[in-house]
Amino acid sequence: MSFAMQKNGEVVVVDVAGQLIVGNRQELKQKVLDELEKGERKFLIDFSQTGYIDSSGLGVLVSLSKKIREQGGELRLSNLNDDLKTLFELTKLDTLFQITDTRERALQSF
Amino acid sequence: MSFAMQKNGEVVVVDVAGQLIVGNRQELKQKVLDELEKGERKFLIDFSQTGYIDSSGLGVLVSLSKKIREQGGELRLSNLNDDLKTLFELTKLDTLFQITDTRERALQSF
Amino acid sequence: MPLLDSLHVALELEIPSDVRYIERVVEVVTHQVSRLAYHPRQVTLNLPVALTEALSNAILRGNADVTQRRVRIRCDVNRERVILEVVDEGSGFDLLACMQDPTSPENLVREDGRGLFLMAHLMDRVESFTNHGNVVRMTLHRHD
Amino acid sequence: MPLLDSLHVALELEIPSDVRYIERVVEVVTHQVSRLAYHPRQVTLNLPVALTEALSNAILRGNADVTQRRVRIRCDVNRERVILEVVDEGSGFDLLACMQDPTSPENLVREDGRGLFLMAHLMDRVESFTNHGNVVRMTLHRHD
Ligand SMILES: Nc1ncnc2c1ncn2[C@@H]1O[C@H](COP(=O)(O)OP(=O)(O)O)[C@@H](O)[C@H]1O
Ligand SMILES: Nc1ncnc2c1ncn2[C@@H]1O[C@H](COP(=O)(O)OP(=O)(O)O)[C@@H](O)[C@H]1O
Repeated sequence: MSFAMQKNGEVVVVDVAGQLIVGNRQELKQKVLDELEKGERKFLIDFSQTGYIDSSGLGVLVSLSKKIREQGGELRLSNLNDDLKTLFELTKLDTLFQITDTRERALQSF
Repeated sequence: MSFAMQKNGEVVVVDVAGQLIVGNRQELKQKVLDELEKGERKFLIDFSQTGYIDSSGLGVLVSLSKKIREQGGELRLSNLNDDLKTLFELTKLDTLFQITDTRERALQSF
Repeated sequence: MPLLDSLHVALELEIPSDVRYIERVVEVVTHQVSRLAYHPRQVTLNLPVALTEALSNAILRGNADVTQRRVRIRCDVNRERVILEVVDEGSGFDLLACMQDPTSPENLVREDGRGLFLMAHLMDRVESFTNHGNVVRMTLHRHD
Repeated sequence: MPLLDSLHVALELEIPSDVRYIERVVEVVTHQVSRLAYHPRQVTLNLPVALTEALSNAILRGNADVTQRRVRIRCDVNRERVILEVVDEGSGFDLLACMQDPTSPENLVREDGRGLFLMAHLMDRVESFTNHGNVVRMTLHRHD
């Protein structure tokens, strides 16, 4: 698992490769918070390379979205596969996040 | 598993792909005996694509070698991997068969 | 396929209380289940997520994140169903009392409290009892 | 690797007396063993050949090739050793009395009689006894 970050225009794009679970969620949280601290405000987390996400992975996304919003920023998610969509629907988190099918569309939507 | 046959000069070459075991040894036996019946006398069985061989597979080789010799013919074996070599050594069948490392050398040796 | 229909695999393993083991345990278990031709989604969603939840609760709650305490995992699988058991050294807990509804408006924005809910929704059955430790048992029926 | 060191897998399956099942049973069993990092040669030579012998004897000798009679297979494997049991519906046989030396000059050219010999040489231990059927039990210790 790894969290690769890159800047696309004004948007910080994070690729979650592998699982996002209790063992590594803290790493994702810290990386994003560091960018927020540096002044970044637009974030896209892309799940095209993601395996499964557990409740603490979901929890980190909730917490990040709150913190980013508190700083006047925005968090969007893209490329959820069917398994991940099910997970967001089960937990109703699909109502909390701005979820976009493709990365391109997400980038344009900011 | 399959037994592909082809003619190389005067030699009938049989490729044993997969396992040579109780469930399919009869097929190999019949194919070779059919060729012997038709007048073929030089046979090379090549094991480069073979997995494992059980005692009844070994038994078929012994039986074929006897039948071919009775007709004044010759049977050679080639391309035994380390596992198969061990099997022939354990059973001392390496002393009964003419075993050659490569197919080319086996073909030249007839 | 009569051969797979008769197949029964029971697996046991044990890890220290360290969340970094979770992924490998999940891989070992889901691999077994996938060999019995369960639905791909059961192998990539239901089982890994539910098992991850049970393992992280066992490690962080039951064993209070004390590395030396062990977590035992049992998986019993045939073509009908898979039964997973996760055993920690804690004194147990009341599953129903601890389960919350993370989809209620007040809980939706909380960071925690979704573990038991996901286990209950992704598996056909979840039980908790004590038997030489605190056992969480989850059952999932195979579909193609 | 502590995770694999604690892993214990027990597998059971059952087939009709038909030699065409042998290869698939061997695949199911050796796959399990290979996941526990046994030596490649144990996975590609010792186990498949010994198991094939035990299965074909169970089918052809013990069950006299009567399809309806069942052969049960048990595999119990951890990082130390694998124990294979093949159970047929026959009345059993005397392993030592039936074992011949196929390497003797008079036996070398025989077509049969190498099965038990191979089992004995490829496994660390072979036993035969009756317990709800005729059981052949073979043990192999892991090496890297
Ligand atoms: N194995 C366990 N041992 C003790 N308590 C547990 C265990 N699993 C769950 N619990 C209790 O159930 C509560 C709810 O668990 P869960 O739904 O996974 O949410 P979270 O772990 O995020 O709080 C936990 O906070 C804990 O009090
Ligand atoms: N499962 C079994 N049930 C009854 N008899 C058996 C069984 N396995 C082996 N035997 C006896 O042992 C003998 C020797 O077996 P083996 O060494 O495999 O050679 P082969 O099967 O080629 O004769 C068999 O011929 C049979 O009489």
